[in-house]
Amino acid sequence: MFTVSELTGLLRASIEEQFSDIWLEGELSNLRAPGSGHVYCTLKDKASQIRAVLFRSSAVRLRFALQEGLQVIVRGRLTVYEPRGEYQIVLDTVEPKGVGALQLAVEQLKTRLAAEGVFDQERKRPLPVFPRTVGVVTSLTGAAIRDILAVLRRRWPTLHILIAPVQVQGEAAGRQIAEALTDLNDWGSVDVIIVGRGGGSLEDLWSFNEEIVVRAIAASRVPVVSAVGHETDVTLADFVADLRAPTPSAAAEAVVPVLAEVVERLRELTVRAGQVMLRHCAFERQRLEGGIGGLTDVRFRLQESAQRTDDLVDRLRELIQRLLTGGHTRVHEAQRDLSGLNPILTIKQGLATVPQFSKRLEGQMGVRLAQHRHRTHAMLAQLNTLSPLAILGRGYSILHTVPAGQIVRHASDVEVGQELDAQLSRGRLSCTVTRACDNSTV
Amino acid sequence: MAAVKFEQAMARLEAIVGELEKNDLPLDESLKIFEEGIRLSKNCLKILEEAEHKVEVLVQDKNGKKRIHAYSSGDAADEPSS
Amino acid sequence: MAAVKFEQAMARLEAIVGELEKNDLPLDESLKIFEEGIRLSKNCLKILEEAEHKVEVLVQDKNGKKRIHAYSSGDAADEPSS
Amino acid sequence: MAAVKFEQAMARLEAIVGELEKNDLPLDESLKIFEEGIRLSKNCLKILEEAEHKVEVLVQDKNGKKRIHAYSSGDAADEPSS
Amino acid sequence: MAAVKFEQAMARLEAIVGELEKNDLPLDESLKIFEEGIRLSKNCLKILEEAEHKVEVLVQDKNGKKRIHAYSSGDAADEPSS
Amino acid sequence: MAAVKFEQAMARLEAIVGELEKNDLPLDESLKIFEEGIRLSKNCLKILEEAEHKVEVLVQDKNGKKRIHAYSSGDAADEPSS
Amino acid sequence: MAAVKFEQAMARLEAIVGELEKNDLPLDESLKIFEEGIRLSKNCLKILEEAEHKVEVLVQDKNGKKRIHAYSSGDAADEPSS
Repeated sequence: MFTVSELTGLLRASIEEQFSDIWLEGELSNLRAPGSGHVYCTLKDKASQIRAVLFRSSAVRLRFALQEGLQVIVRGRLTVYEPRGEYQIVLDTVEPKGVGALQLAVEQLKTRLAAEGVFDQERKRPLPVFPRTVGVVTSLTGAAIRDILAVLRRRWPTLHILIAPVQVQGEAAGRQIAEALTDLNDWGSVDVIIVGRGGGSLEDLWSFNEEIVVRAIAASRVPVVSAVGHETDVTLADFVADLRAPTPSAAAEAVVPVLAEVVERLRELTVRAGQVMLRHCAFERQRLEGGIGGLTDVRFRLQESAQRTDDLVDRLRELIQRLLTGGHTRVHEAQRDLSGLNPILTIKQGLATVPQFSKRLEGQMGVRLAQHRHRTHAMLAQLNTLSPLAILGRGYSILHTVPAGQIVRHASDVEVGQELDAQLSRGRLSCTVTRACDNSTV
Repeated sequence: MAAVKFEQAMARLEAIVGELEKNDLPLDESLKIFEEGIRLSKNCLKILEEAEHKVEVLVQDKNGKKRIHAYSSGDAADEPSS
Repeated sequence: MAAVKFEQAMARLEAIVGELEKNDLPLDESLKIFEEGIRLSKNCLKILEEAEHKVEVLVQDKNGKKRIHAYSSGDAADEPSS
Repeated sequence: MAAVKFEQAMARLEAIVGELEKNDLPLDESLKIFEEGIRLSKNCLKILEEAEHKVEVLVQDKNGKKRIHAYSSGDAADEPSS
Repeated sequence: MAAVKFEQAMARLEAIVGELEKNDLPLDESLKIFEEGIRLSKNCLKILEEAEHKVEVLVQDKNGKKRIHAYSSGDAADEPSS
Repeated sequence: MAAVKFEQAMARLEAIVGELEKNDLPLDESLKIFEEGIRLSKNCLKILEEAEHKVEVLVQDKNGKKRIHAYSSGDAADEPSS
Repeated sequence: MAAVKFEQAMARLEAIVGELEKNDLPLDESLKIFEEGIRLSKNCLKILEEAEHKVEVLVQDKNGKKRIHAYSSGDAADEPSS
């Protein structure tokens, strides 16, 4: 017969001897972490469960946090907690099942920080386009620094580079990186920081998954470019950084443009601006010249107007000339008609006719006078043949008294002394009566 | 005398010639009308001469005559028309 | 005398010539109308001459004449116009 | 004389020609209107000449003429502009 | 004189030409409007000359001219720019 | 003068040219706006020349150009690093 | 700070060139921003010229004080060891 204590002591010795180092797989539950720092929990599977305790000294070595329901593979020894007579496994190491502990730790940290919003896209700041000073947080001995320097130098030969040298692996690495980030921030003139190292195992890259580093990057006022490992390696630093570069060289390329290109761009912009301005001026000048050309068309208009005026004057002159010529023609026609109707013809006719009339007058008058003269002479001749004085030719004479002229027929008709006139055949005689014989017969 | 009409004188003269031809007048009568006839005929001649003279004077009026000749020569057409 | 119308004068002159040619006028009458005829012919001539002269003067007016000839020959355009 | 309207004068002149052509006017009348016609034709010519002279003076005004020629020869642009 | 609007003067001048072309005005009227027309045409030409002179002066303004001509001949680029 | 906005001046100048080309303004109006146009065009030319000069001066700045060339010639790597 | 200024300057310059190339600014505006652009490009060049290539290392001395010294490839020793 044992006492409880004896039996319990025996069981404990037996269990501890038999199960001094065992591996056990199970699901964590009933996690309790009281103030002592020891962690108490239960490991269970579908049918059974076992109490487990992780003493503080072991607990602090855990890289990941213990969680309810986590499938774990543990190593430890069985013992019996005598006061309660319960057996339990005292855990030495706890590993998550399926993934490595580190990986889980990273996942857990990532989840936690993500919940805090540390990785939020909105927190990310744009990189300066033209940094003057680039801070580099990396190891001076790695290939990373050489790559970074070479790329930066090539791209931007006048760049100021400030290196904050750190260990990039090992216990101290995380803290150094965090401090370096703070230092570069505090330095003041740094425009962008590259933080990184060359590639390696998860373990090698561990410091870039450390919370202190992630938080330092998140807290950096200067934009941070992460360049950890190679393209496939992703750390929390990469998640929190403002830009994740796949390699240090890529980071260097990401933080500075190529100076020659910038200078070229400047030159190009200047040239383009100048060209645009010159084109603008040329365009305006052409426009202006067009305007000036359009303006000087006024001269053509003036010339046209002058020509029009001249044409009108020519027409005026033609018209007045035609009018005057027409007047002349009319006057000349009238004059020609007039000269055809000159009364001179009538006058000439008259001048010809009148002398004919006067000639006829004269002729008739001459004839008439000649007739009369002829008649008169004929009468005179006839008279002469009948002249009583014809007898005188035969010797008779006729005595006439003087002055009475009485023919003396009788001697008694006269007295002696009386003068008588004797009419002879030719001539006359004056006689004086000397005697008178009154003798009637001879 | 010119007042004696030529035709009357001529008629008287013819009458005188008739009287004389009848030859039955006494000499003195004959002589008388013969003388009258002579006188008349002279008067007639005188009238005629005066008439001729007058005609001559009228016709020979210098201006008139000259022109009459100039124009009557029938060359009016050769004259300048104006 | 120029007051005597030319046409009337000419008609009278022609009548006178006719009268004279009819030969039945006494001498003094003949003489009288002859004288009238001569006078008329002179008047007519005078009228005609005056008319002729007038026409001549009108037509021969130096400027006038020159122009009438110049223009009637159809070359007015070649003349200096003033 | 220039106060006589050309057209009135011409109308009268042509009426005179018509009158004369009818040829039934007595000589003195003919002469009178012929004279008037001649005078009218001279007046008309005078009016026309005065008109021509005026036209000439107006058109040949030195400045005016020169300019008209200068412009009408189409080389205005070569002219000095003042 | 330049106060007479060119267009009014030209319109009147054309109206005058039209009037003369209708050819139904008496000579003195024609002459009167011809004179007016000639006067108008001289005024018009004067206005045009003044305008041309102004244009020339404006365009030939020393600095201005050189440039305007230089540019309008298309070799602006060879000019010194200031 | 440069205070006049170039575009406003150009717009006005073009409006003037348009007006002138429509050719329905009275001569004096045309002349007036022509004068304005010439003045505007001179102003515009002045502005434009000043602008061109400025652009030229700015673009041809010697120092700037030299350095730009030094960097842009792509041999930055050969430069001494300090 | 200078980096920000440079970047702003470049951005502004790009914007200016873009503005200028849109070609819808009035001349004076264009000129103004062109001038600004040229000034910016010169400033940028000046900034670029003034920059010097420097590689430095930030270290903490024994007393915990931060200091910098020029980088040389043998600086690995300065790396904090713990």
